[in-house]
Amino acid sequence: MTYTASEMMTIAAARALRNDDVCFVGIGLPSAACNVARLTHAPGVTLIYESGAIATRPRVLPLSIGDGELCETALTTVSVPEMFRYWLQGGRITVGFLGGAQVDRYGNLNSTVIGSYRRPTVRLPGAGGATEIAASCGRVFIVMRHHPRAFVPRLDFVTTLGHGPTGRERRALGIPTAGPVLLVTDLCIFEPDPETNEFLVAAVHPGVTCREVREHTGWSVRFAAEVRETEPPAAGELEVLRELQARTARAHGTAAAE
Amino acid sequence: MTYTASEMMTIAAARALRNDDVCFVGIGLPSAACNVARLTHAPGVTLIYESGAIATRPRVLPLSIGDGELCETALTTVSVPEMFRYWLQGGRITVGFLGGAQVDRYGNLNSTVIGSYRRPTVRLPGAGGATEIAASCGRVFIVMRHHPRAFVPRLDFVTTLGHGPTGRERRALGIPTAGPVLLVTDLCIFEPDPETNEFLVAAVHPGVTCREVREHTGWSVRFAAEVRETEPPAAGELEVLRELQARTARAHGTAAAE
Amino acid sequence: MGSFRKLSEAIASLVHDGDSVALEGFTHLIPFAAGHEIIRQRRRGLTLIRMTPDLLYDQMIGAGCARKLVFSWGGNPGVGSLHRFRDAVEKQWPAPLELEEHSHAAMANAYTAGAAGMPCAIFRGYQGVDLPSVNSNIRFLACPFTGESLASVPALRPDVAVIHAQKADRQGNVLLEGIVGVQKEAVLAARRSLVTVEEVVDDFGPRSPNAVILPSWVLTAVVLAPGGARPSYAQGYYARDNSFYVAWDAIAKDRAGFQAWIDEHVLGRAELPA
Amino acid sequence: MGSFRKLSEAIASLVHDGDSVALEGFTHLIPFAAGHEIIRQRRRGLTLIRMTPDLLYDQMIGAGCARKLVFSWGGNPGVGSLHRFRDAVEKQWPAPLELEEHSHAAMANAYTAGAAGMPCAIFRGYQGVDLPSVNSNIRFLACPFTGESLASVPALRPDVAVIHAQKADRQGNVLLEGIVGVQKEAVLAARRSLVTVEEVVDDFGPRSPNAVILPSWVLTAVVLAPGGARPSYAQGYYARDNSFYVAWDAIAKDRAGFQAWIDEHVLGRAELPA
Repeated sequence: MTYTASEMMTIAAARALRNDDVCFVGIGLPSAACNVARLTHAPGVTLIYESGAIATRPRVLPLSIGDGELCETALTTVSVPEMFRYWLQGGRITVGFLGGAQVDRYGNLNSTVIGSYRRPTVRLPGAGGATEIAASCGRVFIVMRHHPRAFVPRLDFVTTLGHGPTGRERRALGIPTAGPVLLVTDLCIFEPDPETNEFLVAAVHPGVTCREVREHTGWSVRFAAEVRETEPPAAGELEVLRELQARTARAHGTAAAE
Repeated sequence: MTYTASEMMTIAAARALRNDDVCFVGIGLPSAACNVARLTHAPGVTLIYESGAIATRPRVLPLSIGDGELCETALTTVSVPEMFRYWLQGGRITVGFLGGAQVDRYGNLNSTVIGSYRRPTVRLPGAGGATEIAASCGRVFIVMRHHPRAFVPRLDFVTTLGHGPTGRERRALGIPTAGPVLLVTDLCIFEPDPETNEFLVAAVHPGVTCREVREHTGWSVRFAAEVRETEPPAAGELEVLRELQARTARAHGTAAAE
Repeated sequence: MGSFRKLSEAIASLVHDGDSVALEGFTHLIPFAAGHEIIRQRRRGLTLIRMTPDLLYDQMIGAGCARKLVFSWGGNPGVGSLHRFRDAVEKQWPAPLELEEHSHAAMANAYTAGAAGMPCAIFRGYQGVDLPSVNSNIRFLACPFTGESLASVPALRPDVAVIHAQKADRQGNVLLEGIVGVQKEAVLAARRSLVTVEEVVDDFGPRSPNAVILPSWVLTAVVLAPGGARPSYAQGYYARDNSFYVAWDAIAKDRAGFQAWIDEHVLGRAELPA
Repeated sequence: MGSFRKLSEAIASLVHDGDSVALEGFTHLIPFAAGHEIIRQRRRGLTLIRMTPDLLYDQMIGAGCARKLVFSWGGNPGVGSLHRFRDAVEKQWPAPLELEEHSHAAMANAYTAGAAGMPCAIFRGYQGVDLPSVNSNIRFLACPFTGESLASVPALRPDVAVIHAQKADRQGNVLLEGIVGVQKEAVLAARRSLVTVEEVVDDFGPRSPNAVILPSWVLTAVVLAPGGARPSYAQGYYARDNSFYVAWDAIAKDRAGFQAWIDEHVLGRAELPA
């Protein structure tokens, strides 16, 4: 079965979820990945959206983090302050999915501005829940399209702390959670070096060369001692993802999360 | 119509409530007074119990502040943390009713211990909601049976701040609410001197002498320039109170709040 | 005591030039009808407060109502940029827009503190990031028991909170349910409040004893405004118009297109009939 | 993940000598059955935490389970004293009882802080009163924005929280409603938690989208214990046995009467049949 790079990325992210994970789900690709996981190998995974929906089981992918579908299929829905206080800060979420406009080699993220804060070239949406998701979730998965303008040696603005500008700041601050443990792109999978916390390429997707990865990364990318090839999407995985997107398209008139 | 000193006390307290008051109601006499007010001159009064019941309209007096009757007849019921944070501390309550084992001339209250804190002669229940009720409600009504051991020159323990040990501390602390503006007993009604905040006898109940008030007060009690006689309970007031208590007795097998 | 009014009268008496205004709603129950009336009444110099300024604030900013924005995420959910917000920040059109920028956790805690009558909130956050260096309303203090450094932000106390809800009863009590966001906190934190509702019922009838209800005496005004949350949604009444959210991207992309849309769909219309 | 167990097994595995234990319930849904099982298993040296220690804690203190009490109001609601609590404090019988005493507002905030993973809570309270002079867990700090002095207490983080609720579903999720007190906060603040329920249903069915539900994965154990809140009550199941609260005054007044009651009604009985 043929598949797109986007499908590979979504499925690779989905696979990283465990059956007993409790995920804080963002919109778009993370939402697709989490729901694919739930509909394949991890039926017990608990999905939580920052709008307050707890243990939700949407039949289609939401366009926003607060679509009615989320509340209708949730175990219960709490207020937003309760979500951030009792559930996120309370340490009950095992995985947070994040993305951004820029990521660096230590998993720090920028979703605030391109250029200077006071005079930005591009004003981005801002932090949203990301700052505290990165601090409070047990581990953080980053999912982003691979592009040299997004994979940068130095962020224009640190919206969200990964392992810190030199890879050591998170630990020094005494933050007890693991931080970014995975970075999935449409080309490859990064995992942090256990010593330095630098993201190393751990696996490349089928048909992708190390050179392509290098060319798409704005920093001088390093590879793990043994680089695996990502297992290609199984027919079952692709089917589940495509059916989810087709249901979503019928419901919204848009794919919502390719 | 004849009436008891307790009935006079309850009805005098009930009269102090206004139709637009929002009352934080304690158990026993305050509960009776608030519900009499609601069933007579103040049908619009809003009753709030610290258990979380908002705008409740119990048909019988609750034995505890958390009886099912309160929740069943409430507009809604919130959690106890929400009650203390958003509703009490949030400044939405106009009147708090308090009592205690000891009161002094400035309306400070003790409901913690008789004797020393570490080696008490009598261990009382403690603060409960009183400390913050006294600080956060617009004004405080104190209702207590008149007895020299309860109306003392100096408290064994300050559980709840009235106007402070010398009548000036509340103001000095910058607490913006009025504090105790009324002290109703089975003998008389006290109101604070606007200058010194000392409780002066403003009215004596019918048939009570100033000498009796003096003998029942542990401090050298002072009287207002003109001491009124309390209007005796009207037939309608007595009827409402007695019907409420009869309904309560039938429901609980006890008067709950005479 | 919340009293029933016409929308135009309620906005005229509650929202003044220069006020700080929170029109809240977390994707669900966004008070579009009330926001459009603010645009029609040409309020100026507002400080707009909201966790997720979306299309409504994009419209209000583009229409020139705002002087300042207090926010934590300014995008079109699931779609992309808010072009009017970006134009104001990047090019000062139609006017410069001062920003006070937070994270969601900070805003949620700040509303909670406002509702609870506190001067500030504390939480665990803002560690190792750049927002504290561009926002002097983010400070740190030490836990008096453990010494841990905790983030603190001032309580939000808007002059006016505006929300949309499902139902009011004849007494002016208001019930909302579903994704309730920070609306209760915004109303309780504000000096004045306005709630638009889908319908007015005699009585809420059988319901959860713990239903989210705002008593009439914490509200300033209640307005019947069926459909008042469109193109967002009201659970139990109508669904989110996702296609409009997608279409907004093109409408708002350039100034002329935006102006034409506002002229036709907001300024050229009277308030929704009650 | 909460799993269904027998009450005796759940208490045996969750509650150990010396633990800090919060059996919460604000008049409603007090977990008497679970507390009685703790007495039967003769736990010792417990730190009992509760806003309103009422009859259940009077029984546990009189039975010798407690070393310390963290509380804010220790009376028999609407009746008077808790004689076993008083005997322990006034005469050290059956053992001395260390007190950590707070106001309701402080306890409620401390549970909230525990649920929210914070080291402490801040609130406006304890001004001009004597409790801070006898409790070193009450401190004051300055608001970093206004300088106002605010009260602070450490978060409550019990080793075990025990509550009673109306329903569990087959997955072990728990629903409670009515006067919900601080039970949700107590469970979320605790390291381990035990919930006894009136009934187990296949599915909660139609309900408020904002119902108070604790998901199975925040609970350690769920136990079917119909009537497990008696003589307190379970809204929708049975009413408060007010006459027992009144009768308790005489039962607990002297040590012998209390002992006889505990022997007959607690120690002499097996757990409620499930």
